[in-house]
Amino acid sequence: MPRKPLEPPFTIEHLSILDSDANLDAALEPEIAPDVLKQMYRAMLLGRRLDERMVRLQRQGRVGTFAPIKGQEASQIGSVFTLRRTDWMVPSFREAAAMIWRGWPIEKLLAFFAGRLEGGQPASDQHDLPITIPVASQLPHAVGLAYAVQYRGDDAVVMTYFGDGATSEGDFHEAMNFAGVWHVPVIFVCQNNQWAISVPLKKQTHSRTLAQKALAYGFPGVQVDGNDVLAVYAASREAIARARAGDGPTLIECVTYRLGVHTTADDPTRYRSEEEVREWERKDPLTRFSAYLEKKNLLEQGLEQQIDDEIARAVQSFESLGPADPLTMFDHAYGEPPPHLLAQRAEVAERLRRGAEGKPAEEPTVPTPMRGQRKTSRWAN
Amino acid sequence: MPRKPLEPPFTIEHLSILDSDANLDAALEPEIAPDVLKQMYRAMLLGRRLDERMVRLQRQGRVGTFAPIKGQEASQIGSVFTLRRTDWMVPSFREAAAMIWRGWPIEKLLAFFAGRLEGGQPASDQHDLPITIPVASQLPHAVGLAYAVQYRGDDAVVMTYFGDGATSEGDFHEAMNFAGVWHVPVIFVCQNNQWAISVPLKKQTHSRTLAQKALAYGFPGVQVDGNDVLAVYAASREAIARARAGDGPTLIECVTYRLGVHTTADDPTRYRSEEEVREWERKDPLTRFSAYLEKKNLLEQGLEQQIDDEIARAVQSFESLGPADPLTMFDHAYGEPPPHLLAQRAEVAERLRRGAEGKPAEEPTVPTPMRGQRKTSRWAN
Amino acid sequence: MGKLNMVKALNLALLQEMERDEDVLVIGEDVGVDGGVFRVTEDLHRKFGSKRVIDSPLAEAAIVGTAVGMALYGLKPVCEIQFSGFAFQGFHQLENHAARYRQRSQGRFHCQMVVRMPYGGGVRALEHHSESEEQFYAHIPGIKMVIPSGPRNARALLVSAIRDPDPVVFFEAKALYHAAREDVPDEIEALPIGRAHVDRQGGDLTLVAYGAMLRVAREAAQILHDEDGVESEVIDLLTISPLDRETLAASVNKTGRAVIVHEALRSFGPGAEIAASIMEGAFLSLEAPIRRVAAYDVPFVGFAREKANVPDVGRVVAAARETLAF
Amino acid sequence: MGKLNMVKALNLALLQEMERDEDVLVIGEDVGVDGGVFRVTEDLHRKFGSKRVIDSPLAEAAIVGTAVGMALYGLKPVCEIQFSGFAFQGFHQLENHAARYRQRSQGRFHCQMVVRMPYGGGVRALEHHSESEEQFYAHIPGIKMVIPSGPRNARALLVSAIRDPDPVVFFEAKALYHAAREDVPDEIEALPIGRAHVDRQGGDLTLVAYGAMLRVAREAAQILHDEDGVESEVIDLLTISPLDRETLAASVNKTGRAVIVHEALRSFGPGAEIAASIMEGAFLSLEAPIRRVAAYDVPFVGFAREKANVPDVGRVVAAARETLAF
Ligand SMILES: Cc1ncc(C[n+]2csc(CCOP(=O)(O)OP(=O)(O)O)c2C)c(N)n1
Ligand SMILES: Cc1ncc(C[n+]2csc(CCOP(=O)(O)OP(=O)(O)O)c2C)c(N)n1
Ligand SMILES: [Mg+2]
Ligand SMILES: [Mg+2]
Repeated sequence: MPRKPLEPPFTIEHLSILDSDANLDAALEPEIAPDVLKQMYRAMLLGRRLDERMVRLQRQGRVGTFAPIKGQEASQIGSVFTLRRTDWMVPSFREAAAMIWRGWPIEKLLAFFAGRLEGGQPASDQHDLPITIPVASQLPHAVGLAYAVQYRGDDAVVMTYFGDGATSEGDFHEAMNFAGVWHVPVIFVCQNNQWAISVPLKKQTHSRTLAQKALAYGFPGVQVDGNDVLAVYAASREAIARARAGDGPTLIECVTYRLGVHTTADDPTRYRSEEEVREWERKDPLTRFSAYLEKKNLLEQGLEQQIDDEIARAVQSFESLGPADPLTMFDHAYGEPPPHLLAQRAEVAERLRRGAEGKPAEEPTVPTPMRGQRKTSRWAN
Repeated sequence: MPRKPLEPPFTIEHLSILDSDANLDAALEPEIAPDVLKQMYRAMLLGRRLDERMVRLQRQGRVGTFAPIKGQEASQIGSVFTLRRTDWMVPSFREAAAMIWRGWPIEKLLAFFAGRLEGGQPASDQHDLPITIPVASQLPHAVGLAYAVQYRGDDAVVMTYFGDGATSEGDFHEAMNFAGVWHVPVIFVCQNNQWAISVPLKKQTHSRTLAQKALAYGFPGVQVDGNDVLAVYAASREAIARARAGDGPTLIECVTYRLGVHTTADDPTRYRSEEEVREWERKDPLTRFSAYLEKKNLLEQGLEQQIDDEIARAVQSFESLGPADPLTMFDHAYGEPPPHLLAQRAEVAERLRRGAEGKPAEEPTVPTPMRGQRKTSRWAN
Repeated sequence: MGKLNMVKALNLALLQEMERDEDVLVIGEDVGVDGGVFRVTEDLHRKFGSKRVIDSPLAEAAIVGTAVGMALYGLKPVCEIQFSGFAFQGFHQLENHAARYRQRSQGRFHCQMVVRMPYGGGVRALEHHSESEEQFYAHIPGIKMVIPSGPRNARALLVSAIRDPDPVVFFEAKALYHAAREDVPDEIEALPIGRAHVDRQGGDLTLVAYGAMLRVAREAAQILHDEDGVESEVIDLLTISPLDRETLAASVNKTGRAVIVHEALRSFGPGAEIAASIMEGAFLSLEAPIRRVAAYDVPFVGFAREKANVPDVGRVVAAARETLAF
Repeated sequence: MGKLNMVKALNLALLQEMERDEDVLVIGEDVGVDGGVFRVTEDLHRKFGSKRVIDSPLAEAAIVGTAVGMALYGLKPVCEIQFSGFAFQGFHQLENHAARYRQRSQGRFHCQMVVRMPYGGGVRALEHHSESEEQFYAHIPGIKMVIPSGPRNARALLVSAIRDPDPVVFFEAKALYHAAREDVPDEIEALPIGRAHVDRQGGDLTLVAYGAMLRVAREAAQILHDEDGVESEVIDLLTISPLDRETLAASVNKTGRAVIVHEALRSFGPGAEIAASIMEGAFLSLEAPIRRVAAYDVPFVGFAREKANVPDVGRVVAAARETLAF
């Protein structure tokens, strides 16, 4: 009857396998086929290279705001590689590398960031949701999908992505709680990149780790070195095995870092130090993984060029898309367009036909900056 | 670098001092002045007696839906007694006993449950928010108040109440998280009465305790026997001391039980067993506390009658309120009524003046049941 | 089935659709063992079990949000929000997602789901239990907003809502749950969404109403007939959005005058769109300004003052007479 | 102060009000060190510190909800919601509480607070970053809904909003942030909330607009003047709710014709109330149906199609000509 600590105590584990100096903890090394290791590296490098290209395209006004992934390649690729095609992937907005691995053509991503609805359409056989912009709001969808999987008795799991900032939203909490109660096959992958735009983790939550938030929902949470693709892979594989076995959800916190801007509209020099960035650059997930592959003799020659060519082809094919047809904006609002929408569509069609006075002007090619008026911007004053 | 449990581990304590058989853990017994003990018992008994009266009034159509507190008297009184008048109290909708102790006249509560706006007005010197109906939505207000207290450098703490069901809402999560980050003087008192209407705790969350949810926010959580007024008092006093000292928030989970209906519109026989209720009746907070007081020779004679008289006087004064003036519904919508509202007010005034055709009919005295159509109801079919 | 009240009629719709289609499931607070606080889901839990009739944790955003996920997978969830006053907690899931997935994914996904909620006054309820929030849903494209006015059309519209490929917000007037019984046929009946019903024909005045206000409009029409010899056409909207503008315009092109009745607040309320669209469709026929009889623009009045706030027959008759006398 | 763009003008209002009144504080995502993603709160953090300029965790409901608590205590929080598209996450705190505490407590408490948010299109932004949701706030009594149209009135209205004893939802058109500079006086200036501004006088036609659409209406008026010899009266609403019905009616009683322009979706949008209220106030003067030029009723079009969706000068001129020709 006295004041007594509840037993067993609550624990959270931290997992690290390949450290920033590429030292391997061989006891924990996951078994991954050499081919898969090579594919993983390729996918990470593709993420990195595409990032750089995207930022340039945005600066040139050829796409709009883009959220780079630089630094987070291991978190994304280590986790997404443990999924089967028939599993479900529910992204936020910063998973370009993972999405490409899941089968999104690069030109579709380009179209998406160029403000084209076409960019949000998954292929009919793809088990992927499109990008979600409202932070954390996709998490209940992942849980609902997992419920449906279980309801139908299908053999699939759901993996969903979000950031450290997302853990503050009510949607995160409600989704985690439903997942716990329903005991559904969903894996919550938190890419804790230390920042939510300008807000550092310590202003985001007073919790020691993000992984421990799982304790509130009664299912396992684990913290991994998110720049260590082997650790992410190992933790994800374990979580997926648990989910597939009917043993419920897992929260994986990948401790990583956003090396680049929040989005192309952001200026991180306003809120974080160069030293911090440089410190994390030393923990680059690509460097240590390439060292690991080097030792295994799995590094391909000319890979970078090959990838750049692939990206270039995608950019070309994206740029050869004709102008967006305004009339298609009325498609897919409803299953069947209601009469008032048909009338509105007719109005636009008539306007387009008449040309002249009613004609919608061409889009400006230089984007109005959304935020972070860089000092060089013509908007600065 | 291996997979390592984070240190120190996370612990949650359980506190119990006076058990259901009125056995006292003397080592933990809090020091409470005899007068205060008597007041506490009186407040608990008042809660119990008012409850019964309210339910009768509702059945007679003299008030509307009411949420009884029977069984939860210790959770409310043990905690609210640790507040000063200058501290803030933020209720949900099931804190009649605590609200009365805070200075709400019984007739105001009656007015509130009779659908009269007058019932929601705290006295001008009262540091109490009115009843909040949307579950968990008051929790951010409590945190904001605590922030304001700290901002102004005032000497006060904030205590807020909510149920087990409330912990599932996004508002709970966001409020707890803000409280943790801001480190403000707020005490979250969760009356875990095992049920959210018909939903039992195990369908509400997969977490072992509710107290452990505090781990997600990096501040202390403690579980107490919520039917043990001494334990609730001790835990609350400790939490308040911490808050006053600038050491931040606490979550207190009071493990208790709603012995009565959810509200007067509810029929609990549909969802829970008589045995369960009887088991909890054996843990009645009043029984054990009166035994404790008995031993201390602090039980007053005729207390029940005294309380019943007080309630009867309040009922009388409530019933002598004139009919509600419809025109006052336009007051307090805005600081200054805008023109369109003045026009609407004038329309109603004219209607009332003209009487006849436009006159609003009298309210029916037999309420339309909101839910739980009892078999005896004239609505049953 | 014989004569059913609206609760039973809605229950029947759920039961029969769940029998027909395994993908239909029910989720909400207390919808399972308790059968819903208004008993609309009564017995479904016993019949279909807790996987198909889900007593969810207390969280509206996740009720709607997980239902979105289920719908993306191909299930057809019917959510119950316990009272419409608490739906704002999950409003972002409707606006950000349920309404948008079809367009966002260019048809690859869509959300075939229903969000049912009791709305409106008349049951002596506390704050957030008496309001009428249909306007908020009507302004969200991609979503349909339906409000039946009696047991039979409630059942038929709920069937259509469940089968509709788009998300449907389905409001049920608490005041109607036990107000009347109607003959409800055994065989499943469906009513098209998006179509208003001419409940009474007349050439002098158009009364537009829906939900619990239909009976107010009906009674007003009868009084106007009996006392003034005026023939009112009563239009029961049934679907708020997409609005049946054609039926509205056709009626007012005939009558030249219109009074709109709703429990929602007046300013920026549904009556505004109804009036504007009548004006667009029947401008030259209009003989008097269109009047709106609605709740006043105050947050909450308490049930002790509710009667003075919610439109009643007297107010509708008075507005009609002023319109006729214009 | 000389010529300022809207960002700087808003920043000035915040700065000066915070200097005047210690109870004014700022809370939101990235409003502190970063100065807000649009830089409206630039430098405030440096000047007033992190207790008064709060970089909150990422949670809109708690931003609004804790601000409600602060306001109940007597502080005057100014919340920033990063984009209006994310305000629905906190919508229940506005509707359930900010709007209601005064009435619920019968005057004992009230919420003197402002919720600022960037809204509208024109900045090549992704989903939820281009929408215009003013209708949702206009329908909530107890709340005021303000949308300035330029640097000077933005500053003056923000000052009034901060001083207003009621909660004010304050929309800032992203397209206007850097669009123009205006002379903004050094001394604090306040404009009354609830009052529309007649931006251009004319007797032939009333053009009603606000926010970023004001300049569209202005240009349309100029073209109508130049090409058609038509004198348009341009009304800049400034406050959406409470709506300045008198100014609207007075104008249309003079002109007999009106065209309403807004970026919000057309159906059940703000134009409906504006039209209905004009009809109520100027029925006998109306010579043509009131037209609404608005965004179409689709969830989201993407910025590649945005120009075809958001009203432009051509559409307004065309609507005006049809109205004039009616
Ligand atoms: C509900 C919501 N609020 C605000 C935003 C604006 N916003 C976009 S990203 C972002 C920060 C997200 O931080 P985090 O979750 O850590 O993800 P990261 O960007 O670091 O990948 C914010 C505030 C949004 N998209 N959605
Ligand atoms: C946001 C919201 N959703 C639903 C309801 C309806 N409702 C009222 S009380 C209640 C259950 C509350 O359970 P709990 O938090 O455990 O408190 P208790 O009633 O047991 O005191 C529900 C669902 C509400 N008031 N608010
Ligand atoms: Mg982050
Ligand atoms: Mg409970």
